Amino acid sequence: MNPVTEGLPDSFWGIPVPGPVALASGTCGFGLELDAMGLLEDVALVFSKAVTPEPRDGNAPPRIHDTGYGLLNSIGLANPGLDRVLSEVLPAAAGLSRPLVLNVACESVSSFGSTVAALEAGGSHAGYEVNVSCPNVEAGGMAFGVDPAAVASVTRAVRLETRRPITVKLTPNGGDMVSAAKAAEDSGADAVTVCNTFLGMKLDWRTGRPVLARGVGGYSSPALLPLVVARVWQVGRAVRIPVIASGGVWEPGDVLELLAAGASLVQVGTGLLRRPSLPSELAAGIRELLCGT
Amino acid sequence: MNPVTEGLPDSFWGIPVPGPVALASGTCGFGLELDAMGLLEDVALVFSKAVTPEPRDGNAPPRIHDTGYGLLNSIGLANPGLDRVLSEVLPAAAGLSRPLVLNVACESVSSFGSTVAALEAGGSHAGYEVNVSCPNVEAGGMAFGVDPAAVASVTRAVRLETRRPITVKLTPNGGDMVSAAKAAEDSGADAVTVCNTFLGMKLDWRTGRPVLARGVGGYSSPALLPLVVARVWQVGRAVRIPVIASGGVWEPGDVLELLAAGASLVQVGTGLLRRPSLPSELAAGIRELLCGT
Amino acid sequence: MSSSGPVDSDARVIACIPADEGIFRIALEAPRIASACRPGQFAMLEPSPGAFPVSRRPLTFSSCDPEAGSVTFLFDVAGAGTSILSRSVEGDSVRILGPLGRGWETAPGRWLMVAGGLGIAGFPFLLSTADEAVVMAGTRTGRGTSCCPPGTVLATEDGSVGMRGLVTGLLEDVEWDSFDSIAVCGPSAMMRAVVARTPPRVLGRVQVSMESRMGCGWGVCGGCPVPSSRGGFMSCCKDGPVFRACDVDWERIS
Amino acid sequence: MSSSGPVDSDARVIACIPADEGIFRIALEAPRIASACRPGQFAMLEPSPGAFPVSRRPLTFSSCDPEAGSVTFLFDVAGAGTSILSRSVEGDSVRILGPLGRGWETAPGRWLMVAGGLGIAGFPFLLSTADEAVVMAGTRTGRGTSCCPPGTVLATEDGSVGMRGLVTGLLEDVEWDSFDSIAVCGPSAMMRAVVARTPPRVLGRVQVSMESRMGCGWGVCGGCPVPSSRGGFMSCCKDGPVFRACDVDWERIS
Ligand SMILES: Cc1cc2nc3c(=O)[nH]c(=O)nc-3n(C[C@H](O)[C@H](O)[C@H](O)COP(=O)(O)OP(=O)(O)OC[C@H]3O[C@@H](n4cnc5c(N)ncnc54)[C@H](O)[C@@H]3O)c2cc1C
Ligand SMILES: Cc1cc2nc3c(=O)[nH]c(=O)nc-3n(C[C@H](O)[C@H](O)[C@H](O)COP(=O)(O)OP(=O)(O)OC[C@H]3O[C@@H](n4cnc5c(N)ncnc54)[C@H](O)[C@@H]3O)c2cc1C
Ligand SMILES: Cc1cc2nc3c(=O)[nH]c(=O)nc-3n(C[C@H](O)[C@H](O)[C@H](O)COP(=O)(O)O)c2cc1C
Ligand SMILES: Cc1cc2nc3c(=O)[nH]c(=O)nc-3n(C[C@H](O)[C@H](O)[C@H](O)COP(=O)(O)O)c2cc1C
Ligand code: FES
Ligand code: FES
Repeated sequence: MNPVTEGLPDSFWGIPVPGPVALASGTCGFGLELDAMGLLEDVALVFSKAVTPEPRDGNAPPRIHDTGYGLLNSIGLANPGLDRVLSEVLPAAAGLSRPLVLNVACESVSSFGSTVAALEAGGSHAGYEVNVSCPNVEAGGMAFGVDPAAVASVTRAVRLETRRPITVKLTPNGGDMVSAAKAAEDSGADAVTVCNTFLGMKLDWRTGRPVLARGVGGYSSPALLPLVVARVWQVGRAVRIPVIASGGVWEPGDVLELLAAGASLVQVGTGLLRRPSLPSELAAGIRELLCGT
Repeated sequence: MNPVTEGLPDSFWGIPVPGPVALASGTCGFGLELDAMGLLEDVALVFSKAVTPEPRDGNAPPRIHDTGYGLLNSIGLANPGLDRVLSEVLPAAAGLSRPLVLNVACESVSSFGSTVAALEAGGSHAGYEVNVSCPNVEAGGMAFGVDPAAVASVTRAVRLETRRPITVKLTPNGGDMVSAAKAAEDSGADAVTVCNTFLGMKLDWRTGRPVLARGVGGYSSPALLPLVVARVWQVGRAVRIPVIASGGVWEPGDVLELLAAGASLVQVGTGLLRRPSLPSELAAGIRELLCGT
Repeated sequence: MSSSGPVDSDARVIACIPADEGIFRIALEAPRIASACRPGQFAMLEPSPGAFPVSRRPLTFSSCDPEAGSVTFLFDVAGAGTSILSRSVEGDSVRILGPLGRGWETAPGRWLMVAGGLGIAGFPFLLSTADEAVVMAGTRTGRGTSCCPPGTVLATEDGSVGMRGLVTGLLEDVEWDSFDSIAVCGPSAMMRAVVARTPPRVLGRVQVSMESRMGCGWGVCGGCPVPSSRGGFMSCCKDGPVFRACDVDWERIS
Repeated sequence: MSSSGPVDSDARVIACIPADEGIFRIALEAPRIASACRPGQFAMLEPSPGAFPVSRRPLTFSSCDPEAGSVTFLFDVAGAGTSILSRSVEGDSVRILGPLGRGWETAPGRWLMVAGGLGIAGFPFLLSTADEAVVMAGTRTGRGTSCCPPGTVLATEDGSVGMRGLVTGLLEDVEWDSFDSIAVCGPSAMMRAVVARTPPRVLGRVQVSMESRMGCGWGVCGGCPVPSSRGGFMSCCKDGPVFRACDVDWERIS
């Protein structure tokens, strides 16, 4: 059975969606900019920039480097922090034309719990994306994601605080993603996001120094799509909860390939940074491709 | 200090080398084809196709797919096996104009030991590359590489059988590469190879089927260079033995970047498949780049 | 007319011609952008219809003709992206997102505009809105001089054109108080030097156009931090690229 | 002259012209290759001077002029690589590695050559070395007919040219024993069907040119297995692409 030619999903987590394309965390803010441009129409869900308990300035610049074949980023979860998200951002996002999923990143298990508990008061968001895979921070981030036991603890801590659906965003940078996905499923996750950026680095050989201030960064590129397809495929056969694909999507066929690999929803990140109109272009392209079958 | 502008290495493991470029395992056979074309001149070392205890037919076709941005392979360690390597290949390779390092892949720790013991009788090869990172086999391969304890056992087993230098070829597909590298170092390795192909997959969404017969494969691409640079950098700071970089090299600057990241030798694989003359082109390009500094 | 947020569209290349050694001027047909953009704002141009390079390149509007529906940019061939752009020919299509960011706070009165290198690119547009202005520009070798508006006071490091020395040398005789607004655009080190030389009493009139690598240009990636004098960072693409000089923490500018 | 291993070099494009709908003929200046290549051998062509696509594409020599130092290829635009190749123009440079592989075992006497689709591409070269030959070709719609050597007996699935039906239909009246050598080239399923229809007594005279994805083309990657009737695999690029039909395990050909 081929899920793709059988028809595209029209809902996710019980939420009606116009198609399978969602916006990846950290590449769309809280959706407000795109909504102002009228570009959320074809978007399934908006995954917010990571929210952390405290405000974070982020890493020292330079934080972005385009290697030509891909983007290295070292943002470091820059965000206004829980309080201002509650007082300023969520009220502003209340009128968003598509549902918002809050991406949450913390440095300890208990802080994951308390941050989500605080956000529960906040508004009408559709759910949470538990970020245990950020490659750009010293504490937390992918240090959790590489360890299935830590993934389980974090997932349970969040699960205890909310009845909204949660997805756990896994890391490709070590450990065993299939075990981590199963740990998330067993601990009450409603989906897993596969995956986050790949650890990468560029050095200037003339100086011997990294181009990003922090040295390593998270790397994304359309050339990484096969790595994401493999991981979605492997995780998809190991869990029964939906898989949200994240990584390498550039063209309509990429979305269909990830769906065929087992994804229920497909995020776009780096491609969106380049083309805010990408979700609409993908929606149109997908319609065209499927007409031809 | 920048190793690159200080001058390139002129020896490795005590072997004089014309430059830092070596040939990656599985992309140059045993060096005979290139030698016949007169193209080994600028090559530091030839890393052979994996040798396994028994002959292996390899995986079912298709085994190769060019995604456009990279190559997926699922060769499955096809090789004539230990006996014929000893009786036919090594004698033929005795006259090779550059030193040969034998890449060895086995399914158990003891078999690694006995295979190397048998090869010790074989010839004039310069050393071994212990392959614990093949993504294209069910048993052995990267199943060892993701587990530092298994890496240690395999390394010790090989170390016991030979005084020739050995490098352990690590996997980027799970586990913790830095711990694996330390395990190899502590168990007597003379270098580590960072790394092997990345697990990847391509599906045809129209049929829902993978394009490779085995489903997943090993993915290589010049767009993966930043992933390899990051891993060379991290491993290089954690071990004192030399790091042999393997992955993503296409242009002269790529070689210098990997040296700047901490590599002592740089393998070319997929780029070599495309251009058998790549090592000479890189050597010329490197000379040109360094003249300009 | 009121500006209504950036527009992402394919624009026809009207012309792309060398303006000086390694410098190109590209004119694009982009009516909606032309009628909305303000001096100091910028656009993100996609250097290739293929996938690579993966991100767009920010360029400041150099001039704008709302009637003709066209905008122009002046750019250095700095690397892969601008090199692809420079090979555009009439009739090609270039994807462009704009106008983006906050431009110069335009104000009546007399302007001093100080440029370093291709920081001059945006001044023709700003000049077109100014009552009266003095323009000063410094370059290393005189490359780019031909892109400066007529009457620009010049300095070159090699002395080939104008005064020998840095652009800050030109500022020594400036009657600061005669200017109502001061606009500075160029490499960070040059802007820091200019700001350092400005008498504190006029610092409030100084605006600077900051540069940063940009991942998106439309305010969502967090890739373009500019250190704020109040601590933390501002976003170059959304809070800037033009800032009041006193809002920038120059100590944290490398 | 003796063949001395493959040569990797940049070849000048003499011409690249459409030969039929979606089919191109490219002529390259490659003197060393032209003087060494044999019918049935192939070359690996690099579709782009950039990094992508990452591997070369195999094409069979369609003709060869050692005096002029040129070789030609006939190819279908099948995907990205051949599409890039098809946009080559006179004077471009294409990197080419060849000659590669084992060609047809040429022998005196009468040949039967059976092609499916663009399997016809290499037959002009083989014909030029044959004393006497009958050529048969089958296509789906007649596309490619204009690439067939004069006198080719044709079959089309839609009946637009020649006999309606598959090329195997043409074989029904063949006097098998009148041929000393039989060459078959086309899609695997077509070759299997032809081999299945060949009377066992002449099977030893049948050679087939196999297709496989190729990672390198020069024998080192293990990416081009052809199932052997003795078990295991042969390598398409080194042991082939031309094989004796009885050396191939047709049951394991998909
Ligand atoms: C708001 C803004 C407006 C700009 N306006 C103009 C303009 O009008 N004319 C013009 O010539 N240039 C302008 N620039 C700079 C221009 O964006 C860069 O030169 C361009 O992005 C380089 O791209 P590339 O692919 O050619 O070079 P790359 O290969 O990406 O880089 C070449 C060199 O430029 C540096 N660089 C890359 N991106 C930037 C960047 N965003 N800012 C500063 N340095 C960078 C790199 O470190 C490298 O040393 C502007 C930058 C900003 C942020
Ligand atoms: C020894 C040999 C000689 C050949 N000679 C000719 C020739 O003279 N003329 C000609 O038109 N074609 C020939 N081919 C086939 C040709 O190599 C492929 O059509 C070409 O590689 C496709 O490349 P692409 O990038 O355009 O298409 P891709 O995008 O790579 O693929 C398009 C389609 O072609 C299939 N394909 C890709 N590579 C191969 C391959 N190596 N063999 C079979 N199918 C493939 C893919 O599965 C896909 O369905 C030959 C193949 C071999 C092995
Ligand atoms: C600039 C940038 C910032 C990102 N910030 C976050 C973040 O805050 N939280 C998170 O979970 N992922 C973050 N990501 C990862 C993306 O959400 C996405 O998983 C990844 O980029 C792969 O998708 P892509 O290939 O489509 O970009 C970020 C990615 C980029 C490029
Ligand atoms: C076709 C192919 C076959 C390979 N076979 C082997 C192998 O037998 N043993 C091994 O250790 N690595 C093998 N590799 C991995 C390469 O040696 C190399 O580590 C990897 O391809 C990354 O380098 P590259 O990006 O330059 O190709 C193979 C790679 C390819 C592409
Ligand atoms: S460039 Fe993305 S936020 Fe400014
Ligand atoms: S294509 Fe590489 S061995 Fe045949």
